[in-house]
Amino acid sequence: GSAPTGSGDASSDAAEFDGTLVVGFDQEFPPYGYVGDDGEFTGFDLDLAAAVCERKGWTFTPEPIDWDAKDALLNSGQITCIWNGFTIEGREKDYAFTDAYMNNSNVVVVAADSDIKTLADLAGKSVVVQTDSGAQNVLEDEEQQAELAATFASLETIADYNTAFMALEQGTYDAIAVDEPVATFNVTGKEDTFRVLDERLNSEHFGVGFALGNEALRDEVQATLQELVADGTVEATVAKYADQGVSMDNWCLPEA
Amino acid sequence: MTRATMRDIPTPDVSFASAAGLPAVYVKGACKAYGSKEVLHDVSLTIDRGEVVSLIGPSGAGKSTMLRCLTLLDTFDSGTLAYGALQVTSHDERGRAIYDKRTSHEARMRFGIVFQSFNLFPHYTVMQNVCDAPVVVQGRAVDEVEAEARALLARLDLTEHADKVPCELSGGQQQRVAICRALAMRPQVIYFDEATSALDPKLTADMHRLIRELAADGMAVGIVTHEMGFAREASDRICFLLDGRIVEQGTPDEVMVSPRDPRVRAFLAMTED
Amino acid sequence: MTRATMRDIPTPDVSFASAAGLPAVYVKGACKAYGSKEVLHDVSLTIDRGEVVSLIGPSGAGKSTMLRCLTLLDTFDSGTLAYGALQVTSHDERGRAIYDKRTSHEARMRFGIVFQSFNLFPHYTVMQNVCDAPVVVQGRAVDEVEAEARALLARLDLTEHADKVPCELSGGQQQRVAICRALAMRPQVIYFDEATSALDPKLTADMHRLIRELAADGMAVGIVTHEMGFAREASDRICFLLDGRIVEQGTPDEVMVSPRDPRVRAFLAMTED
Amino acid sequence: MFEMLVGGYGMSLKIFALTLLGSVPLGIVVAMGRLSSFRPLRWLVSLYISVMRGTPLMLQMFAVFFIPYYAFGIKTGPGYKFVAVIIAFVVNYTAYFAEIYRSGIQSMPHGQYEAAQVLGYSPAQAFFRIILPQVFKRILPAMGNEVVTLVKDTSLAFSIGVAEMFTTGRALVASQRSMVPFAIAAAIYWATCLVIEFGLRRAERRLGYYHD
Amino acid sequence: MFEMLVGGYGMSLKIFALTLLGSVPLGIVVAMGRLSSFRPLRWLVSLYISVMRGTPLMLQMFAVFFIPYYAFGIKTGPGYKFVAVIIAFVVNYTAYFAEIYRSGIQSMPHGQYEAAQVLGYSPAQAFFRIILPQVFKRILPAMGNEVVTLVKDTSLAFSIGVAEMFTTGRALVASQRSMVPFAIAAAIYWATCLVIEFGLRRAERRLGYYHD
Ligand SMILES: Nc1ncnc2c1ncn2[C@@H]1O[C@H](COP(=O)(O)OP(=O)(O)OP(=O)(O)O)[C@@H](O)[C@H]1O
Ligand SMILES: Nc1ncnc2c1ncn2[C@@H]1O[C@H](COP(=O)(O)OP(=O)(O)OP(=O)(O)O)[C@@H](O)[C@H]1O
Ligand SMILES: [Mg+2]
Ligand SMILES: [Mg+2]
Repeated sequence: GSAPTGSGDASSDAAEFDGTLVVGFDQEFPPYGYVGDDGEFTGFDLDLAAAVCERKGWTFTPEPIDWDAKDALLNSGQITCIWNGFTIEGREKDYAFTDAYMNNSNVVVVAADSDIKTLADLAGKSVVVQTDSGAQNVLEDEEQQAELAATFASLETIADYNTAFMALEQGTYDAIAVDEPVATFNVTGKEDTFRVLDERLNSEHFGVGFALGNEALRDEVQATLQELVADGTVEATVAKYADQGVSMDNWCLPEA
Repeated sequence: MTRATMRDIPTPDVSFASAAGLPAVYVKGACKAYGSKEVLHDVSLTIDRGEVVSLIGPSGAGKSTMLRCLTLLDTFDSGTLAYGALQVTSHDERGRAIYDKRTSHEARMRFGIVFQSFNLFPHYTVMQNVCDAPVVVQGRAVDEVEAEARALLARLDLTEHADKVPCELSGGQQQRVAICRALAMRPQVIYFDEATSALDPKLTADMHRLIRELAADGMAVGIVTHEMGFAREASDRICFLLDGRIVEQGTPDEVMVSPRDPRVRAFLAMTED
Repeated sequence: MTRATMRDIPTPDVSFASAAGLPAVYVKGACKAYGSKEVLHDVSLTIDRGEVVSLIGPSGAGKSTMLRCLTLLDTFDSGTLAYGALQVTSHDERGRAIYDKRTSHEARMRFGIVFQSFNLFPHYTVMQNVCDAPVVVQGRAVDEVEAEARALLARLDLTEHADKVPCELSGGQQQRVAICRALAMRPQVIYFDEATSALDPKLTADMHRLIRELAADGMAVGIVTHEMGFAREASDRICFLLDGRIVEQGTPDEVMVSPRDPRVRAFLAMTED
Repeated sequence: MFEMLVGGYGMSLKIFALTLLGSVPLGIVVAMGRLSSFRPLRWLVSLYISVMRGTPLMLQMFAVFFIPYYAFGIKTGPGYKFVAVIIAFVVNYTAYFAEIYRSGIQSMPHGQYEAAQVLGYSPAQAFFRIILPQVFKRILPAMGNEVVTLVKDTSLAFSIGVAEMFTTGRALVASQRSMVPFAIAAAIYWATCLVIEFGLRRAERRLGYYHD
Repeated sequence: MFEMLVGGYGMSLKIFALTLLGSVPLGIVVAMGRLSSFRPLRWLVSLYISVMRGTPLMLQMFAVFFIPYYAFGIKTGPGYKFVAVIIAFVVNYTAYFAEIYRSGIQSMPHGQYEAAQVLGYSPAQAFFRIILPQVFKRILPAMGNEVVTLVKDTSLAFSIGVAEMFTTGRALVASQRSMVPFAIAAAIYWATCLVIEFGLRRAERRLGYYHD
């Protein structure tokens, strides 16, 4: 192999693409990537990735990763891309992203019996986000909701959403700021425990992230994805995950 | 000095006897086995106040085991043990000896022992080895205990070693510290396992004098030794233990000069060899 | 049996001397201090093949320290040590003793020691304690070593204990196992620290006979003991150590009956006490 | 970046210190229970040690954190997080320390117990004056293992949302897309451990005045 | 769900077994280096132990996994993940075991070394025949601590993408929105530890034939 002298030189990696698309994803992130009841990796994004591979004749390898190691893995070529409800905003300069394929928004979840009705009601309350999540970025970004976050009693972080929702229920926190699909996934069936505020924190977009310098492969994937829109594969996949909060309304990648 | 043969010692009756007439140590019919090996077999023994009794006999006869049981480090399987009016053992219906905690602790306040391997506390200085138990266990005043300890150390020629730890001492020095440690508890009975094994003749002579003085003060002394000369000089009475039985008992002269048991005679003949 | 006074012993010349005429153990001008305390001061000593030398003296005189240095468990600060033709120490320009590994190991094959505290290996049976080193260190055949060990154990009356571990043995039994362990190495020199401290008169007599036999076979024997009687009976020569110096040396009768040094006389007077 | 890590470090240290404060002495009590001659107690303590060592600290923390509410319906306020961390850590580390004490206690020569017993020391007195001081000398290196592990285990507190240094480091790694914050975190951990090692080594040296 | 966990358990066990196999004997070597009379060696080994214990195993794993590429440009294949896990685990655990051995070795009475030395055992022979067997008896409970910690530390392997039981458990918790998979994972861990404890207890009993 050749030594990388910097990310700019990584274009050589693209030349080495050997027909195996290794998709890095966080397996604790339903509905985009998670472990299905049959024990197989499943999820909306993984299904899309599999469909792309099928169309291109590539081998599809889903690779669950520790989120802490994602950059090191991507840059060293251990994974080809990150495809996992991966928010573009704020990361534009760090990855070679496809065009956005999905609109997303961050929402606030509170206990069903909470007196919090609007974002303004969050003043003086404790709010929790997952570390390095889109919601955290939004609340810490001066150009987005940092002003709102300043009114909170505290903005805390936690390792995983399951714990966050359990802790919300027992009163440790007053609210969780979270991706809409994740909120839907966790609130579905527990509507008498949790409630999603109508007001949203922001709107953002998901894309597939490649290592900088790997633009050629990115373009190929994007083009294929657009073909999948055209032939209806995307719509079918959306339908499959409809009850988990995925909707065609949010799809934003046009046909070629 | 009172001396008594086994036959005419009454079982101490704790309920109303005054302690005055009772032997300091009283053992009757003691048995002890390790697994199937019977180490002590129906051993009876008394030591009166002011009396020095030596236990002699061949290696493996059970002398150390006897001392371990007397000092409650081990238990007799059956038999009676009493310190003065304090009856240490009771018995279940099958005649097995039962020990209870409270009584055992009381008994421990009455005796001390100098171990064959000394067993000094290695992390304590000589002074701490001697003073700790009297202060902590008996709750005596530190000043008083230290003064007494200093006197004891001086007596056994250890003054200059008071602040050393045991690993800096020679064998004889360690043994003497162990003696001081036992005496600092002011016991009524003191036992020695191999009393003078690490002591030179001068110190042995000192020990002899010391034991005599202790006895004169009314202490009962029990000695296990292989040095026949020492046993003979120092004791009022000698018990000869053989294969877990006391086969001969009497004054040093009776046992050493004219033993009745032929095995004792054979054993002692070796000494002159 | 050869006996030599300090004056006329030549420094062994390793380069071309045959080992035949040299003493088995040769020490000259040995000094040793612990911190500022000088424990051995200019000590010279030889033990010839077939000779039994006892080192006696008061507690703390430095006897055990001397044995520790002789057995290379500790080092002399200065002075010369040689085993036969094997010169163990060399010296730096300031006269301090230097030991090297190879020579030390060779020397260790020539001597054995019975420790005052025995130091048996607790996880080995008696048999293993005795046989392990000859097999592992000397590379001798297991069968041969075991046969020899059995004979030694029988000799010291330990046959029935061959498969016990040390914590199941009495003090005297342990000491005898330690003796067997040392002898199984077939050393040219054997040292005893408190040779008979845990042995009864019969065993002491046995020991005496054993030591005599070993000497007759040409072994050199060095003994530290407090039992003057034993020293007198068993030794060819006695060295009296006092405050780290050999103050008197000669046949047992010379040292014990008519010592020249008044301090020795005073010390020995105690024995008869 | 460095200041942010040092900020989280305060919490790491707090968890570390409180855990040690609780578990080092409690471990002694538990070790004594483990060695008790009273069978049911010994059995119970064995079970406790087994469960504590046998299941992940993270899950024990979850249990302490969630059980009051999910099992008993008690609403625990936001302050309970930290309390839960400390409880779980102390209860967990006590088990580990107890086993180390036990290894030390069982390696003491019999003669020491016998001497203490004959001198009339109560079992507790003998233990605290004669045995324990000697045990400490013997177990210091093994204790070092647990103490140093604890330094790093503080990062587990984040599972229930108590953010400490490593969490901060993790967030920085994500936002900076570089492993450097991890390296700094590791350096801070190491520095902490060096201080601990220094202390342990001094203690070892101070206890070196005797041997047996 | 249970089968999925058991599936991951195979990997956990593999990591566990290979780590023990490497670090238990290597720990002896390192402990001997730590106690060597040759200063530079002692110093080097101390440094090694300090770094290994002082920094998180997770980061050590990152280092082993990524350094071949980032420092030397060597493209490591997919098989390297597992190798990196094992290397990091062995190197890390060796340090812990070494310190436990040291605590045992230093607690041996001087007389044992002296007896062995006089009998002419080489330091290595004395160590392996006389000291080590006795040390093992003394350190078993403390060894138990590390072995049992290792069982659970296997879950760290996921940091570089080696999925084992706990990772599976975590994924299941997320997808099923329930703590039950964690409880099952904990039970499996505990069962493993019970087996280990049983083994250790038998070993302790077998070594109980003597005391000193
Ligand atoms: N724990 C034990 N298990 C089995 N046998 C034992 C145990 N302790 C002692 N023995 C045996 O009991 C017998 C008596 O031992 P004891 O130590 O009382 O002898 P002793 O008279 O003190 O001998 P010595 O003069 O050699 O010290 C010995 O044969 C010994 O082997
Ligand atoms: N490690 C040490 N540190 C300091 N002093 C020591 C050390 N070892 C021994 N000594 C001192 O050296 C002196 C000689 O000790 P040694 O053990 O050689 O005496 P010994 O002649 O064998 O006496 P004993 O007959 O009592 O066994 C003693 O005064 C002792 O206190
Ligand atoms: Mg005995
Ligand atoms: Mg001595």
